[in-house]
Amino acid sequence: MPAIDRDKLRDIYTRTMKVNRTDEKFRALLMQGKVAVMYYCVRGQELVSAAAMAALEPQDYVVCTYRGQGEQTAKGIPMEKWWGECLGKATGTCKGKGGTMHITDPATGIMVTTGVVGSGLPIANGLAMASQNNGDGRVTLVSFGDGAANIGAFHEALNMAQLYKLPVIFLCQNNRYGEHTAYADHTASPSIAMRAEGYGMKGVRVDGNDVFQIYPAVKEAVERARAGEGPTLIEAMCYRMMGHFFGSDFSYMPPEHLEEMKREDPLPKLRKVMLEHQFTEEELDAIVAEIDAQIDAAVAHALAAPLPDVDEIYRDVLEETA
Amino acid sequence: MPAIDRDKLRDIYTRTMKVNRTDEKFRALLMQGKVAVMYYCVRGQELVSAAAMAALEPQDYVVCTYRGQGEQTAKGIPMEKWWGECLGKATGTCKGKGGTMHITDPATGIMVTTGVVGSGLPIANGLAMASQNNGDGRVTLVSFGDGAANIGAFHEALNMAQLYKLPVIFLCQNNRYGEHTAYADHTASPSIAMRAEGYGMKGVRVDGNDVFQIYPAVKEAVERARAGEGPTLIEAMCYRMMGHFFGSDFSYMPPEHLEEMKREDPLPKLRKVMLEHQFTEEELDAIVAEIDAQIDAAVAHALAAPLPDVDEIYRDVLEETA
Amino acid sequence: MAQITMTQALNLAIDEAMAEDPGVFCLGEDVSAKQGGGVFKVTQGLTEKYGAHRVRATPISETAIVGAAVGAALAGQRPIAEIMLMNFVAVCMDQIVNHAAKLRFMSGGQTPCPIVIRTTTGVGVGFGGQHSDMLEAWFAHVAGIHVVTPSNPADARGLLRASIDANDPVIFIENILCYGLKGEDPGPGYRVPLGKAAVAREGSDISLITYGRTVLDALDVASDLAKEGISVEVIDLRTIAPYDEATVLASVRKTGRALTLHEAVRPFGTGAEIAANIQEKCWDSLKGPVRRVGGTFSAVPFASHLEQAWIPTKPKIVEQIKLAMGRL
Amino acid sequence: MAQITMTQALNLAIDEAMAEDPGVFCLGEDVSAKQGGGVFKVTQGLTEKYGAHRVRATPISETAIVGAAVGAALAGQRPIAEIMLMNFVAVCMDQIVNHAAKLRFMSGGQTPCPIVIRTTTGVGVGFGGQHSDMLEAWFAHVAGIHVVTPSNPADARGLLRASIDANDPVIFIENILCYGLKGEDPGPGYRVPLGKAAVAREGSDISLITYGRTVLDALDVASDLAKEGISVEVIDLRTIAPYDEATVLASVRKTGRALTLHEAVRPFGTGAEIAANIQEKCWDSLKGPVRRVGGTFSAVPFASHLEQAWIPTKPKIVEQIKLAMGRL
Ligand SMILES: Cc1ncc(C[n+]2csc(CCOP(=O)(O)OP(=O)(O)O)c2C)c(N)n1
Ligand SMILES: Cc1ncc(C[n+]2csc(CCOP(=O)(O)OP(=O)(O)O)c2C)c(N)n1
Ligand SMILES: [Mg+2]
Ligand SMILES: [Mg+2]
Repeated sequence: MPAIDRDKLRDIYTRTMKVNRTDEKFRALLMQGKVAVMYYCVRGQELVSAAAMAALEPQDYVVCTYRGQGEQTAKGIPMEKWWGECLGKATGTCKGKGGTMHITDPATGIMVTTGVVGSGLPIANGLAMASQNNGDGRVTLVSFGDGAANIGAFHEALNMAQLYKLPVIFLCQNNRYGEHTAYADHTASPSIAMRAEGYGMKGVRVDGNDVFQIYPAVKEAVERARAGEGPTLIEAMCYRMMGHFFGSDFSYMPPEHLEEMKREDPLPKLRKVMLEHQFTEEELDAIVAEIDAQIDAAVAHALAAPLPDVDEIYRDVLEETA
Repeated sequence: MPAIDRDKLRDIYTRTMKVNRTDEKFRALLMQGKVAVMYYCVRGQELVSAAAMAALEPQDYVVCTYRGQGEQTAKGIPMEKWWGECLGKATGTCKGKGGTMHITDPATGIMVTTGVVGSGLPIANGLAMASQNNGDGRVTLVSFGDGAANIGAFHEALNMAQLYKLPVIFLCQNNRYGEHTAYADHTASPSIAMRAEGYGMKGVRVDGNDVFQIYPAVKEAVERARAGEGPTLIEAMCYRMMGHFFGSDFSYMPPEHLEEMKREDPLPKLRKVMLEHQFTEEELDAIVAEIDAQIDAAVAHALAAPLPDVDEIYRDVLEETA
Repeated sequence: MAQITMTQALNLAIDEAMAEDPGVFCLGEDVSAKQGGGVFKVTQGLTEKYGAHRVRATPISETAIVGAAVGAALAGQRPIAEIMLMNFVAVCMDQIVNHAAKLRFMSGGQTPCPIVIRTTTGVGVGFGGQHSDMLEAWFAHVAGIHVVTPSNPADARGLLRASIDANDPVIFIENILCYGLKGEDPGPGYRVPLGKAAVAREGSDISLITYGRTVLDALDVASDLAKEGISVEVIDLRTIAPYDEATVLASVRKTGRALTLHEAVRPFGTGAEIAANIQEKCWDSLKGPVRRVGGTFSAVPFASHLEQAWIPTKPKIVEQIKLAMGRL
Repeated sequence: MAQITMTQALNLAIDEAMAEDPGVFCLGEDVSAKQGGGVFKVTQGLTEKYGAHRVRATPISETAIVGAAVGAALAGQRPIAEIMLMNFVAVCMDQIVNHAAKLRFMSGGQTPCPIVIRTTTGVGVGFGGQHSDMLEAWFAHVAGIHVVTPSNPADARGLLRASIDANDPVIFIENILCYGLKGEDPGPGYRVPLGKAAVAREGSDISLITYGRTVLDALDVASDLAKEGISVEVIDLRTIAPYDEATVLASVRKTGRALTLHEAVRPFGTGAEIAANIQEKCWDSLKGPVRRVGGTFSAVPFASHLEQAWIPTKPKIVEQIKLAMGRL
């Protein structure tokens, strides 16, 4: 078991809980009918996102998907702006024009959030290509799902990344489902990670619910990328503990799967690790309490924030309309 | 060395020479300025196509590319119709509307010839899916290049084929170049065949210039497909002995490569095999002479054939215009 | 007559075609029973009846989905492929445009390609910029393909059935907001021929030419304006391309005025072709220029009030009609 | 002034931009020195000057090519991506339309996407159905993107330079048949602003609005018809979308007649938008309907005489002009 120092553990725990509390809050607001927007829950995948973001530097680039809350909040988008965008407000990262599926915040490195499955991978290559061209030392991480690994863009992007040895990390969050379709019904190979070999690339499969697997895997990939050794494909095994999006039915998930998923829940596991590393219950609770307070303030701010000006539909189309 | 019976050897030799003599004839006509059309030479790849077609039954389906002369003539398209199409005549397989890049002849199983790299693979799956649905026992073979293995369609098609265990064979003719780009400049993995594993598929790399490798490989894949055991990816190593298309410059090919290519020429190798199997020089020459006679007759027929009616531009757009 | 929803109408059309012809089969993401019969439930119940080979849940691989449909059609089957949302056609245009639409022509008529590509889209559900586009104009500009969209359950049943019958590729566009729409069930075997528009409401002052969801807006506007003494004829194209020119031109020759309406962005939209054609062919009947209403020329925004401002709302339609009538 | 070919003009524009801005780089199939600088040689000599990182030969992976361009642009660079032939945009429309064109808007202005996608096409070289299409109408119908095409070497140099400068995505369409075309070299630093049409020839009877290769046909026709006393004004749009409405409308208000012309198939082509807009905005100036000429509505056929019959030939243009003039 590779060691992770206590500061980094605290950092990962904090990011994980930020993701989780944001998710809980969002679901609560939706349940109460206080907001009515598309939201793709990340329950069960918090640690993957948090550990990955903890392995990056602030200036590093991230590309994520509609299910990108984890990367977005863990990378550090200011909460008020994040909530503002999700609620379609003028104070949002994108002035309410992007929305939950399209959060962009270049200040914190969230460069694109795409709603088209797999399309982030080629774009991540481009960000990494720019870094390789201009020598800025940045690394780009792109997150995507198991379902996305079957679309053409995945294939083209991995081959090109390896060919140029781009400083990019392909993080596949294998949550066992692509919308309603289970892994075995969309993919015939036992793993996604093994596809890396077909590109001459390094590929690893790790337990995304085990901080001692996921964090070191991403960390190593970041170091390799930063050292010019090229890309890595990481398949992080995890579970999508809710339906595809909030409110969608998930009766198609078999009971055994739901059981297994509960057993593997990353949150109790991480809490246990923290306690084993001499963090106290009080300390951990205090972290969560502070996050909750921040989230509550951010939500209140976003709820009270003004709507975007109706003329925004004509702005930002081309430069001359900016 | 697996055995191939004498009848099958003769069959393969005949098909190979048909491909080669057609290629020589086409280049001669172009060189003499008797015809002026796009033609993608198959010199160096004759055996791969011929052996593959010899492993199929007449009713089996084939999907090929602009460089599909080998599959087309070896599968058995009547020569008059083939030449008619290439010369843009009303007597062509497609009434001169498809042309050299788009030969279709369902009667002999040549179902699509596509000019868009990689796009034949998903279509081959569909043909195979129809056979699986209606139990007609047919097998579909799709031929494509090394360059095509890097486009998204390749990836999507292989995963889907394996998922459904479709009766399809993916035959990659690795002629070391995609247009002007050498293999190592477009692909970072040591082989295309190894990608099969990432789809849970069987993949093999064979020497496409050795009849004892290429024929048994395709034959086995056909048998597996016909038995319901699913698809196979075959990478047949060969050389594109001319430029990308007739008349195009190939100064980008290094001299060592040109040397190697000459050493590996499939034609003298196959001739040697035939002689070793007690075919006489006379017998073999007679086969070629007969082919030449057929080709000459077909070319004469095509040259003399009428042009398609100008109204053909309005026909076959939709059924009502047929 | 019994009432059915648009979803049921579509399901019935497919069910009926599958029952009659063993060559008809469905494929697409999440379409089979194990996934609940599609995210919009159009293929619900079909796996149970016709088996897994005829209702194939696919990986997220639109190129492979449409490609497989093309191949199966070449082998004589009649695949119905589902592309979950219309924006995703952008990953598989090659199979649709370079292959499905061209294979009949390029083969000199040897390989027709009878596939139906069902897809859905719609503005007003908060899906944002990458999930709401109406891209019918792309396909209308391509020879060899029919572009079809129903505005009510009866047409949905009849048009989908006719699309499955057709011996050429059809892009069949559904509107997310219309799935729940109820209407009369035209019953088994019902077909609405491709290429035939419907006069959804007769009128004498102006021809309002539209299709899909906006037919509902057009009818509302027509009945509102009737109270103000403006008689609007509403043409529901049903087949967007190749469209029913005869019905459109006859209507405009009668009314002398025309307005086109679609949810797709206005510039270079289908309304442009219709307007250009009308002014060319009905020049002497026209009392004024053909006008056009369409979506705002930007990506569809997320915030709900922006999205509402983006769409061609009824007031915008009324404004154009009144302009045409010289009443503004 | 020195004469240059279209190919040289394009090469000079790129060369100059790369010399001035280290963020400009090229990528595409076969574009680098090792492959001879592209199959049409537009990027020849650039690898030697600027190194392999700035002239990247790619695998056959159009989605990855355009995606990489998009990503690099988000990081502040100015990629020039080459898509070998225009039909292949059909495999990467998602990156162009759902991403490049929308990222400025969807990010609320934070991430402009300054990429140039160069591509080529053209009817008349015997490439057949999958290699000859003009698909500019698809892009014109998408908000957030410029569609540009030059008709002569000077414009090629100036428009490409302006496209690389632009802070938004540009689809830059070249015509295979024009690469060898010679013309005056406008010299270093020359720019032709996007969105500005050129009056390629002044006239008073009819406005012939076109772009790209068919500008040459239009000029020929204009000089032929001058002999018959018909004065044709030829407008070269240069930027197809968003186009220079002011120049077009001013011309039509002057001449009172208009004809649109493009090689792309006529139905739902760009000519439809231009015609629809002209009749709406110039209604009172028009002496007759706006007419349109375009390619035949089918895939481009292979046989040479069919291909020649397919294209909008000069006799077809003349016929429409005479119809408009009441001279037929
Ligand atoms: C190209 C494309 N096809 C289909 C969809 C519809 N869709 C949205 S999410 C999704 C499932 C994606 O699964 P996965 O990649 O595993 O990500 P997850 O949702 O599990 O995070 C699908 C099919 C899409 N957005 N883009
Ligand atoms: C999608 C697409 N991109 C680019 C091209 C242009 N092109 C035609 S053939 C070719 C090279 C293909 O190489 P390979 O697959 O190895 O086949 P080969 O020509 O060697 O038989 C390219 C790039 C194309 N036809 N389609
Ligand atoms: Mg998943
Ligand atoms: Mg090759």
